[in-house]
Amino acid sequence: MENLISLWQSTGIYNFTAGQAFMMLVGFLLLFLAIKKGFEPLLLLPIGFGAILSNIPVAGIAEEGGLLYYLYFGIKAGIFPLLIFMGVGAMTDFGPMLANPKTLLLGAAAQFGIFASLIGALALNVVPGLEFTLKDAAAIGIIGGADGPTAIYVASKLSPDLLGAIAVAAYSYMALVPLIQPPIMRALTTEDERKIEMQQLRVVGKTEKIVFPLMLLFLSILLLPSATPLIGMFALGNLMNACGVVERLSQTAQNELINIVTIFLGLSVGSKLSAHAFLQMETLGILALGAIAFAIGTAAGVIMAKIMNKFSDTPINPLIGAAGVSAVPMAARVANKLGLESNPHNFLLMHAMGPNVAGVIGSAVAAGVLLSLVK
Amino acid sequence: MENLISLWQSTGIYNFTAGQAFMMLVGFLLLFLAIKKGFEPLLLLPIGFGAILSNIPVAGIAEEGGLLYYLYFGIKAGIFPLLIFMGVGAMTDFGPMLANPKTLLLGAAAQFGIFASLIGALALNVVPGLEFTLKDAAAIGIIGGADGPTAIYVASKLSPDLLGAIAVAAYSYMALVPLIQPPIMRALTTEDERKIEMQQLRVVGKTEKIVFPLMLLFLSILLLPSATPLIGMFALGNLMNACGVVERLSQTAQNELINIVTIFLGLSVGSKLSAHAFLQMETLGILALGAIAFAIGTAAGVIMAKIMNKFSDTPINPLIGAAGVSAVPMAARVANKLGLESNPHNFLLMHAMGPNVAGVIGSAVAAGVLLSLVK
Amino acid sequence: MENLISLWQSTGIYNFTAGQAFMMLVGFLLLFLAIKKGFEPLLLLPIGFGAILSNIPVAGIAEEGGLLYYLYFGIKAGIFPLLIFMGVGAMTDFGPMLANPKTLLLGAAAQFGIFASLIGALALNVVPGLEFTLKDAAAIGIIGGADGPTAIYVASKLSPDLLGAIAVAAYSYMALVPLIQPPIMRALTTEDERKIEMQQLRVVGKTEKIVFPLMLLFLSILLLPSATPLIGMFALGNLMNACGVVERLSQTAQNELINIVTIFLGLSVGSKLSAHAFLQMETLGILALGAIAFAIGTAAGVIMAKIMNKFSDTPINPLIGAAGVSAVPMAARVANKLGLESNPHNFLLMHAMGPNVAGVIGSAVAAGVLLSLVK
Amino acid sequence: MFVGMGIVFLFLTMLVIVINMMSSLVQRFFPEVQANTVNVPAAAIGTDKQTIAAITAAVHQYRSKHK
Amino acid sequence: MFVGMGIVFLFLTMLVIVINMMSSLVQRFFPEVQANTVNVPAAAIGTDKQTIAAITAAVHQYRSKHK
Amino acid sequence: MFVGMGIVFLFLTMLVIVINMMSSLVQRFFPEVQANTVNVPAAAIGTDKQTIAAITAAVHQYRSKHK
Ligand code: NA
Ligand code: NA
Ligand code: NA
Repeated sequence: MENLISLWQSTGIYNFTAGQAFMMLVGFLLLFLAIKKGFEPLLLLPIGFGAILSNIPVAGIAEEGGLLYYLYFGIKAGIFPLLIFMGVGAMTDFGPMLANPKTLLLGAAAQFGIFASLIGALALNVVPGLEFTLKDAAAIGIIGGADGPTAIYVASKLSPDLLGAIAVAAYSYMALVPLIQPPIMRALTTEDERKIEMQQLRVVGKTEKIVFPLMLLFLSILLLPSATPLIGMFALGNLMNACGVVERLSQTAQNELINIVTIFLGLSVGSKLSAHAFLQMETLGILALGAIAFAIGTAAGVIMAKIMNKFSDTPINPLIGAAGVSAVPMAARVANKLGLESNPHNFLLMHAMGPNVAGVIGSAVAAGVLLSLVK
Repeated sequence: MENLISLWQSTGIYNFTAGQAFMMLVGFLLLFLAIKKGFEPLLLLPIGFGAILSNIPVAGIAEEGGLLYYLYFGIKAGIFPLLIFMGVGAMTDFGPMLANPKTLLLGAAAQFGIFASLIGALALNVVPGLEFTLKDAAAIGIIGGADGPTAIYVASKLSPDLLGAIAVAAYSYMALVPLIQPPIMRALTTEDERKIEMQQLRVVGKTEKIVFPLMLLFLSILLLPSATPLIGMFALGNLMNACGVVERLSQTAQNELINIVTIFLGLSVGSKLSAHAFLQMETLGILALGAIAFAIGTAAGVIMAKIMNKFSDTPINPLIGAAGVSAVPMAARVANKLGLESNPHNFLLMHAMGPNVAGVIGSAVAAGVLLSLVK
Repeated sequence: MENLISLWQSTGIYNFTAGQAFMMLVGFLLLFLAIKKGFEPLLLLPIGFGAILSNIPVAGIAEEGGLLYYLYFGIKAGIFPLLIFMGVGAMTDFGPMLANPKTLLLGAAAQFGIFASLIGALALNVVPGLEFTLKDAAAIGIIGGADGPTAIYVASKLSPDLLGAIAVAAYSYMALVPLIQPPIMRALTTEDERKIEMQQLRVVGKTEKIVFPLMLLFLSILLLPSATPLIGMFALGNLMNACGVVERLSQTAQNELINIVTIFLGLSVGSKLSAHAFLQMETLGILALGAIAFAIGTAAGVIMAKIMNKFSDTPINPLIGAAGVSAVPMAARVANKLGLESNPHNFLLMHAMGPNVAGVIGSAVAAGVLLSLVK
Repeated sequence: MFVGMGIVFLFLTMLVIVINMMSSLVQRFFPEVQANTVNVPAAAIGTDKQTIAAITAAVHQYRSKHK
Repeated sequence: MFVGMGIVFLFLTMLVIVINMMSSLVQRFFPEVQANTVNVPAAAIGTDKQTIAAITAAVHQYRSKHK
Repeated sequence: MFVGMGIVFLFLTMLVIVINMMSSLVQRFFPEVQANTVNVPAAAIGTDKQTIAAITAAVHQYRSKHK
């Protein structure tokens, strides 16, 4: 009998707290979004599952000695996001950007969302119950970079407690790019602007593609060493792919290695979705600021493209400015879709890939700025 | 001259102990069984090799600073068996079980071997020279689960000293399923029973396959949180495969990741095959109890199937009960083979896959019970 | 304003030391050699990149908490070189060597370079400014083994400070084999000797290929336990491939696993290319001794082959002796090329593969001798 | 220790029940145009389509490896 | 915090400048016989070559898996 | 340090001896119907079989990726 009571006391039903139950619902919601809605499933499925596992009472999967506790070390040490960034680098083709380098400025403009939401987070401190330190605000701002590994890397360094909410916001909004961006893009452009066709891009040679990642790394070493872990691993992956002499390493970096690390990273991020850290007013603030950051970044990119179109000798369709937020390749596809709507012969995809990959560099640079100024 | 003496004193010949030599023979025996007899070679080859490496005098490969010492951490922390379980989950198709859910009861019955051998281990304490604690007994019992990663996970938590012997027993008997099971199955069934043809299974849809792993996890959270590390990782792998939206993660989990971890796990298990831990009376007890557990599990499965056949409105061939021990897919094939012997038109394979995968769940549940009650 | 000054003080330009700048140049030089000259790109590209990353001021990528700091643990613990050795073992076909076992003696002779340069390193201590301990000398000597993972393993155990220079020297000279070896081979052989055609090799059966790695390991256990970590992992990989029953493990060991570890190993080796350790007179000594070791090893192999040709009943072309330094398969190809120059019908490739793989065993044995005598 | 075996049975019996509930719910509310379409073509569709699929796959793979 | 945005712009503007310099240097001193040759064959070369490539790749893979 | 070189030679010489013993033992007691059968078909078997193998492999792979 005593045995049965002790058994009953070891069940999940007996030990559940309301917070854990709620966080499991959050986990199930993420799984639903990943599987049924196709929201960034590669990340949100493991994150959602990690949220469920880490909120199981008694089991202690995210506590010392549990699997997620050990996996989380890969985030705490910055290893997982950097390895993913290496793989992303290996998958990235800088050709369209090198063919039209001024699109880099669009990738810069779109980072405006990062700094706007940073200031927004600090401003939110006037709301009672919200308390963001400068570090928190910087970590929240990086959501506007629309780049998952960068957001996780920065959050793990500056504000590990908010990591779960920040990562979820970043990936969710990346998945929502096809819903968030079009209204903003339409509001800021005229039909005539959306119809603008752009000149075909020149073919970029292999040598330029090999030199570029090294040049990018070199510039970042000179000006912004705090960005070099991110930019360095990105450049390494990109160089491995571009140079053509280490094909097997490049293939492994962009397939098996990134897959393994993605599973581990997702689960560990999910393990930060604990009731104690997530069920705070702060989380609502983060979700709101993240959406604002995306919107501002999109707007800044489009406006910058309009300005550039004024002064450029070759036409620039303002729609491609929205791709500067990164969210590769979703944002570029959105730009392409809106272009086709206004002009069925207007294929903007390759033109939008320039600002799109520039946005990845832009947010890594912004991450470096934050890591260097905020500490 | 002194130099030569010191050299001679550093050779293996000079430093060999009888125990090390014997354990190397055990290692060679495992290699022989793996390579020539085809006994679970994926595990027994690395285990056998690990046994040899860890018993080399002077080299200290399994001692602090040696490779196997570091790899063993993956077992001590439970990481390796859980990752393997994730991969196994990704490889498992629950279709046949979902089409005929009552076969789950066969997977439950076959776990009887676990508890029988647990009690057997405690009873063996009357034999002088044998001394099994309750933890040891539970770890030994899990051999009857016929599931490698589960056995290793439980043994690493409850009785790390016996880990080597338990893992070897578990995998060896899994390889011996085609020898151990048929006589028991024949003894407990009549020719007519073996001839029973079963109704064709309905096709199970994708939605059910997606919902099932989540439901399984949820039930285990409510009732048996101590089983959730095992069942959770299994469900994660299964969900990744079933949902279809993270195909690249699922492929990596069931190929490269599980292969890498299998090599590491095998070597580390082998490193626990030290003379000091293995050359004990206890090991003979473990081997004997393991065989008994398999036999009892098989018998319980068959008897349960006979009972169900009595009360079921659709016919159930008692042979498929034996598949409930798990040992996927070997035990299902054995059932199929015996069915064909009695009736050349009787293809039981898919029907036996139901209890077979149910047996995996059954032993994970039993593992949770043991981890929760015995501590 | 103060903000701007602090920003300026956080740039790389402000913080660069001359040493760091120079080491980055070394890193770029390695990248250039890897990409443009095709010098062992799989290793030299990550090593060169690691050198750049670890010499970035402020960023601290190779200091505590940085990525390369964590990755380096895999070298310090000996894990990475041993896993690579396992993969190399899985890729190695011992058929040609087993068909003509006396070519093993060529693999032995070529290790003469190791011991010659060890003594050379000790002799160099008379030069003011150079100070090599016995451990340093042994670690330098192993460059002559022409085997990357062996050199890294030995250097990490005996002389971690020199690891960067030793690894760079080893891989560079391996890449230079087609330049270093031919003049020595021509000088030591007559035109008639180079024309010698060798008898076709018998086909070696599967059983012999399975037994061989075990026999090799066993001999090494008996005589030289200190070599068993290297030889053991090599034998494990080779056995996995030869036995044919664990194909998926073998494939993973020689593809994804070795690729992942190669990236990590290269980066971590590069992190040892710090100004403080590399910009020493010792490095020049190491580079000089490495070249000498290769030259002496080549010469010893050729001379041994000439001697054997005298006493053998079947003809032996002295050119294949040069392949005994290992540097698989480059050295064997060089022997083949020189043979074809003198006699267009003289295909030495398979004959040279015997001493070539024997050279790998030879240097692992030599490594065991060094690790056992020097401590 | 029969309590242990009891829990295993209890757990799997409950699983049987919830699976049955789940399956009937899913089949009523989310019926699928079944997996047939996925499994059949192997045998049913003519060789031409298979050959094309084969060549497509092979060409695709060939390129992705040798680009 | 506008200094942050300023640095991002400064950095990427400098990157534009050095890319332009780099591209013109590379195109002048290391002109390439262009990637066309790499990208075109997919569409341009006749089916026969593709089929051969497909079969070669498939045979190769088949063997490497079933040896 | 000539002792080091001595050990290397000693070790590899012993290896030569045991290999020779092993090979003759294996060839006497475990003779094999040789690897020929494994290596030849590439060249010897007609194109038809190769094509079939190719298509089988490709179809198999295509399905396993697109199921
Ligand atoms: Na961005
Ligand atoms: Na079982
Ligand atoms: Na060598």
